[in-house]
Amino acid sequence: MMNRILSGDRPGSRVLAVLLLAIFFGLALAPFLFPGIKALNVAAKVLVFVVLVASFDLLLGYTGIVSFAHTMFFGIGAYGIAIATTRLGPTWGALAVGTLGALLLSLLLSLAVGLFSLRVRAIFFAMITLAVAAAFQTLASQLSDFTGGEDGLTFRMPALLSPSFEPFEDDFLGVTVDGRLISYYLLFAAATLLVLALLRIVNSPFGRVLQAIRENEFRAEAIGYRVVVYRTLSSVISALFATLAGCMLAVWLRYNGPDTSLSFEIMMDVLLIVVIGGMGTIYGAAIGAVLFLVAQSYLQDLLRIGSEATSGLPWLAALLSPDRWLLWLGLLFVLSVYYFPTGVVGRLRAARARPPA
Amino acid sequence: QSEIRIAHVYSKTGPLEAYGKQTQTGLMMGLNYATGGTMMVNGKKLVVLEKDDQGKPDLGKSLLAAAYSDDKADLAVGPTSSGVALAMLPVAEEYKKILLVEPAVADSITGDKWNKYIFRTGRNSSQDAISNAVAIDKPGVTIATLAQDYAFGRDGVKAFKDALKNAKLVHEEYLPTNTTDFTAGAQRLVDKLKDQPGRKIIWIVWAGAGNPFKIADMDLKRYGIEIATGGNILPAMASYKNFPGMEGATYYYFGIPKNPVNEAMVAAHYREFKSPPDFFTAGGFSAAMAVVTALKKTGGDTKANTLIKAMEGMSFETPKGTMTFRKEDHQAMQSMYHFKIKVDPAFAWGVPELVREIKPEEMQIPIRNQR
Amino acid sequence: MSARDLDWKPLALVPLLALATLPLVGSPSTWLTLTVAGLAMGMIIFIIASGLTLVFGLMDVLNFGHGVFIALGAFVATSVLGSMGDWTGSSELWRNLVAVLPAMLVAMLVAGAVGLAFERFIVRPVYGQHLKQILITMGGMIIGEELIKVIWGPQQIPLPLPEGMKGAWLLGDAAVEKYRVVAVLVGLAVFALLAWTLARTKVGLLIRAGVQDREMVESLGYRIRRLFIGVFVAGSALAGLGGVMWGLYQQSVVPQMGAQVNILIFIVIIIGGLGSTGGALIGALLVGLMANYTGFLVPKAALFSNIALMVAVLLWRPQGVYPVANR
Amino acid sequence: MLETRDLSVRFGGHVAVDGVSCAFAPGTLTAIVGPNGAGKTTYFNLISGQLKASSGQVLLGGRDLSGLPASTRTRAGLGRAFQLTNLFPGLSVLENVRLAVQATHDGRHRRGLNLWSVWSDHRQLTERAAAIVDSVALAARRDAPVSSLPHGDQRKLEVALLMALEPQVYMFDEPTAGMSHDEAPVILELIRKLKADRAKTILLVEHKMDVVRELADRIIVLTNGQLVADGAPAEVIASPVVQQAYLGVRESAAGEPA
Amino acid sequence: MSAADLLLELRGVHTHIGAYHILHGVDLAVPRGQVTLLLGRNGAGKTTLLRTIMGLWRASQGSVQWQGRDIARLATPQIAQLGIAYVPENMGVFADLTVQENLLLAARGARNAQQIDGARLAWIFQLFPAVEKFWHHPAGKLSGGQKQMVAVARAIVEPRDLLIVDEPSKGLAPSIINNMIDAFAQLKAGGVTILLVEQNLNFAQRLGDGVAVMDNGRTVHTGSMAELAGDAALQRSLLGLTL
Ligand SMILES: Nc1ncnc2c1ncn2[C@@H]1O[C@H](COP(=O)(O)OP(=O)(O)OP(=O)(O)O)[C@@H](O)[C@H]1O
Ligand SMILES: Nc1ncnc2c1ncn2[C@@H]1O[C@H](COP(=O)(O)OP(=O)(O)OP(=O)(O)O)[C@@H](O)[C@H]1O
Ligand SMILES: [Mg+2]
Ligand SMILES: [Mg+2]
Repeated sequence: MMNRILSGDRPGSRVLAVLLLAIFFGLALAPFLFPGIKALNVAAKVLVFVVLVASFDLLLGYTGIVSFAHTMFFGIGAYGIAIATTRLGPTWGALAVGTLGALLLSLLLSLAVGLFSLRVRAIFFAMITLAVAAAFQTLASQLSDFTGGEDGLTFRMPALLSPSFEPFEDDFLGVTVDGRLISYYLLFAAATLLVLALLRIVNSPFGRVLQAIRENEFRAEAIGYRVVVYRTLSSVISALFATLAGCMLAVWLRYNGPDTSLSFEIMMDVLLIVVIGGMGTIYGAAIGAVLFLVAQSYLQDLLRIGSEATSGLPWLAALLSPDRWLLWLGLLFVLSVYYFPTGVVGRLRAARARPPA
Repeated sequence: QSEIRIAHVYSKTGPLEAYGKQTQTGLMMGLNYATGGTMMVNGKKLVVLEKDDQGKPDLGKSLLAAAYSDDKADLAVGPTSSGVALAMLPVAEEYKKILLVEPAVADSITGDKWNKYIFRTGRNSSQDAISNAVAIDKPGVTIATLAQDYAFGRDGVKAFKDALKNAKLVHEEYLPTNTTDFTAGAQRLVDKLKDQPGRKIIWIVWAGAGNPFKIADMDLKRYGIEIATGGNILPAMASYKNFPGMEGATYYYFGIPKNPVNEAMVAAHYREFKSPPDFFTAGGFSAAMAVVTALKKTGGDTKANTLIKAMEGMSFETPKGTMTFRKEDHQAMQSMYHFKIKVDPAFAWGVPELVREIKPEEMQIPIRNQR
Repeated sequence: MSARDLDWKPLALVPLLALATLPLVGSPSTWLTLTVAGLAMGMIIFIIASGLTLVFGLMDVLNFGHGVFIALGAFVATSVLGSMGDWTGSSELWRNLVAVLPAMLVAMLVAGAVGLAFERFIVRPVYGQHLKQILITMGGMIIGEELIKVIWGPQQIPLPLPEGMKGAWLLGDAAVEKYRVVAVLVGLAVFALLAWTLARTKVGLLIRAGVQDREMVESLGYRIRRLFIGVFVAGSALAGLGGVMWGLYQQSVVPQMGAQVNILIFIVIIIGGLGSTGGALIGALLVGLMANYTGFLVPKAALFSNIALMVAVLLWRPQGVYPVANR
Repeated sequence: MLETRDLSVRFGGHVAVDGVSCAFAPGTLTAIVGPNGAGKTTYFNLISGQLKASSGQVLLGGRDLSGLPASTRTRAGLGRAFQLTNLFPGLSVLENVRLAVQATHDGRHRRGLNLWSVWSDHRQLTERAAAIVDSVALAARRDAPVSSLPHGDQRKLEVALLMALEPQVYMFDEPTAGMSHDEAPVILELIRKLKADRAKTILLVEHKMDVVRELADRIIVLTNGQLVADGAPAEVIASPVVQQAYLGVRESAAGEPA
Repeated sequence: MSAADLLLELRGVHTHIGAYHILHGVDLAVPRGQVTLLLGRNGAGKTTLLRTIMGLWRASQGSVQWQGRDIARLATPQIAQLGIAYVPENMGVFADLTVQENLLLAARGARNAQQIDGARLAWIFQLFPAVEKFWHHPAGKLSGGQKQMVAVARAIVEPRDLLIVDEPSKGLAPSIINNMIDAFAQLKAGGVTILLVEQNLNFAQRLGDGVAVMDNGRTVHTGSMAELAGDAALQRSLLGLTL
């Protein structure tokens, strides 16, 4: 049964299985385990990023396409919801229109990008997507009548999902049941389903062909797989999942702007999460997202403690200042490449697979 | 409850780090000054919680929510960027707590995105633009504008244009925000201006990367074209040294306002940092003055409705003289300063000398919110 | 590529673009101003991109941290020039040069030295692995930027142009900024030096071979590691020089300035073709011209002119105009 | 029946395959020989679609395959192994073969376009792949990643992939190069078995004349891209073109450097 | 044979690749001025051994002696500079570079193509006509056999003391194999020592002086070529065939 849900892709390491279970239940019970708005926001962001990163993993880890335009689709999803609810009001219909419209746009764009990827070599493609993503971000801030420009859009959700909706008088297990909680569980359900779907896709015959293409595109073509078709399909699917992640983000934040969903910074975060978690594993997305987002969200708090503790040493204190949190994030980038070349998942699986010396 | 908790959400890091830090400095100095060094109002201690929005709207939004809810902040001050501010406005409404906006400038904060929990001590774009218009608006003057091609630039130019009464505006040039080479834009401006009679001015409103003042290197003088612009932080005014005599209107320069509050702030700042306070320091200071004045008025009561009642129409002293929260949209009405640049080797920047204080009454700042 | 079979088509691109826009612009003096400014801008872009032709084009290191050396060079220049107020304040050009030359040298030295450490700790573990290069050099970039903030502070620092380089010379009705002329001279010097070194020595060949099969180059008896370090350091030093030029052009520096030019210089290298100094020069000139022409004719489109240019060139030559390295 | 009509390709000024017309009947093994650089591999590339022909046609069973991409030609029944090993280095031996098996069978997995079923459910694919791995004597290495295989084993896997495709036309490009003397016979035995199946067309590029002599039903000779001889093995080997240009029956040896 | 006559000597060499133990104590002696053949079935460890000599894998135990000096810890470039030329199994041809540039890199003394020893080049052109024919072409475009010729040409473009070649004959037409045998014979006559891995026993037999047979990461037999060639039983037991 479990095996079927996971599409036969077992974690392949006991530690990993325990970790995944902990993450799953931690997220499922987050509102009860970790009280407070901040914690809930972090948990929700993890849910969104798990989907986003897993969708990117399909592209990068399984198909071997390096694209910097992934946040473009994420942004399209978020803008889809944002624009639709701004224009049509906070209704379920608007959510549906926004999601479908965004999916359609992503489909077309990813088709174009995917086809282009075959025309130029890999690094060039990566650099082109980088430029395209930057241009798209600028475009989004230029079309301010539509997108709210640099300032972005703030919008409302249908009553059921807005924070002011409180159906019950009493708290449930010490937590107020309100629209925010309902939104959280909507996100949770969506994330679970989407990740399982991705897991299924990468473990299908299709997924195996993608891996073959990653390994040796030329030979994949020679044994009868039309590489164009597979690559394009993979681009499209991953773009669609990213779009859905964008929709999730918008539902949760009730705000969207170019920096929120389109920035290069998010792209780098996604890349880093894939690598920390372990490329080509899907599970890595979950592990990486939790590790990274928790670190990112609480790094400044941690540094504050550190810099207070070292206030006697001005130089160290300056480096540990919470204002310099990015320095430590940068270090995280470097160290993760050093120490997790195959990601957490790869590490754990290798530990398991290594023959006793 | 013996504490009053004030959350200051600002860009402690990120592209606006330098600005945000000035605000924080000003805010703390202001609170100190307003409470006579006690940090107490009506027996309650003022506690400032710093929150770093990193210039990201989504982050600012969740930080504000966390501040109001997890940290039980009574009111909030900030943020640095307009985008963050706009994302934060609904949070104040949701939690029914005051958000005192400083220094984000977008008109829509006190315009169509406004709600009754929003106050602003910072100047808005219209105030900036209109004061500049008032400063250079003379009969016989021909003006062309140079602005960034996005909402901020276009709004600024529009407000500026609407405020012009006498001068003739012949061209609006908008360039991409990331422009580095201004030759093409300058050439277009020159083509439009050079054959005009009388005084010719290019009015620049620009924020961020790129240095539009480079257009002066194309030897605009030979066509008799001048450059005008508003004030800025001190490092940015270094390039003003190239434009002795340049006119414009600014929000604040430490040498301009003559009042006890400003003198106290400048003195305190020199004492602490060996340097004069800057643009945003004054803003933070003003915000602190507004907060303390309001709290004193309510006797330390932090209930939002009480505070709103106290603050609407409230006047308070700031380094820029007296400000008044306009009842309609809670925007602080304040003086602006018409300046002329003088080059003084003692300063690393072009020194703006006061030509004239533009009083709030002289500027018709439109009310843009629907109440 | 030897003189024997010099491929002239890309060379013709620059004058062609210039001539094609003449009727569109209309006024010859305006056109001249735009063209000269564009070419000079191209030269500045070439200088900041020149280091990347070595690091990315030849060594195949996708160095997203390249920009940090640009910023570093510029910040070092603020410190050096800041302490030489007398020389920069003078309106005699030679006195200005006496100030600017050491600033350039120190900037190159510092950037080169930091490049040495960067190679050792950031790049060395990831030769040949693009994805990891992207990540780790991004990390390096962030760290570098933050360290710049720790040392110089987060705020913008003015870097005023020396007096003698301010203003413009007039060519009829057209104005040519003096600084841009200086930039052209520096750019030509950098170009000549790079082109000569790569053409006259085995360095370029060895690097290209080393990228393809490092073990084989070592088996032939070359210490490829040292060579890679040397070239990386040279690339970083050139970036430092580029930073000085860019900072002086902008007349102010911010810690983010490196990140701001990152995409631009990658575009230049791609247009030029990997590993080609001449290609990078052509790419940079095209970018500079294109920005000015579109900026004048259709300012809205100026934003996308670089990308359009890159896509157009790649459709014509999918490897860039003068690919040397075949990757 | 595989046929090429006037097949040519030029690279710049160099004509690598020059108007080769030739038909290959099922049930025969044709050896293609010729000096290095004669155009043998290029000829294969043109037939299997790795290269686009400058002119000429490739027909399989009367169907014109010219201009179709390699994958389509493979699905139409053209299979080939590569001279320079060309595998999926990060995947295991079994997975390599399975991918090839999957590429041919229609069944439930629809040649990899099935996004929703679970790969490991297609048991018969695995079984078939395992059998092929066994047949090239790689069973012991089944789960090893290909990148860790010694060169000779990679050559065997190269052949295994071709076997897995079960095409109508088998093209072997020096299948035993780099294989040791107790391993090569395994591969040659496989080829011999294929020959017994009268429906298959087999093309073999090989420099080892003993192998050619033993296996071939027919030899064609390419030099400088042109078909210069075609006929029964004994006859062709004895011909002066082959003796001189190819086998290098020489007058004098090259001199030593100063 | 006295130690002084040995150019290269390996004693008890163990090599690990990652977690795998590949060589289990190999002994090998390469006498000066002779052709030593390394035989063995696929996966025996021949390539691993050559790479260990070149320092491309590190011996975890044992010694590699070059004229009595231990070189097991030297870096690859230093080992090469002792006077060793290496032709790897995958040929190691730089696909992007022209044939000329490939050879130029091997000519350590030359800064440009004109400075490569002309007479030697003429000799190479005669042995391997394709090298001359495709002099200005990217080596990656060559046919399999032509690449093999470039790889060997590169190893002999300048004189070296020791030539290590991993399966040079694979993919070569018989006439070129003859040329290569001639070339090696001439080099040997000129005093060059050669260590050769070869599957083509015809080739091996015509060149070899000494023979070492490997299996499972060990040397299982050493002796002279003549001895092996004359003993069919030994051949069968070691190599699974008769010559
Ligand atoms: N893509 C290409 N571009 C330019 N020339 C090529 C290309 N491919 C092959 N050639 C040339 O075509 C000729 C034929 O090469 P091919 O690989 O077909 O030879 P071959 O007969 O298989 O030789 P070998 O026995 O050495 O494998 C060679 O001279 C080669 O240099
Ligand atoms: N990179 C590697 N990782 C793991 N194992 C390896 C690696 N390279 C080689 N091996 C193993 O080392 C053993 C010896 O390989 P080697 O390549 O030395 O054999 P060989 O004698 O040269 O064979 P061949 O004649 O096929 O070239 C083999 O079992 C092989 O699987
Ligand atoms: Mg061939
Ligand atoms: Mg081997």
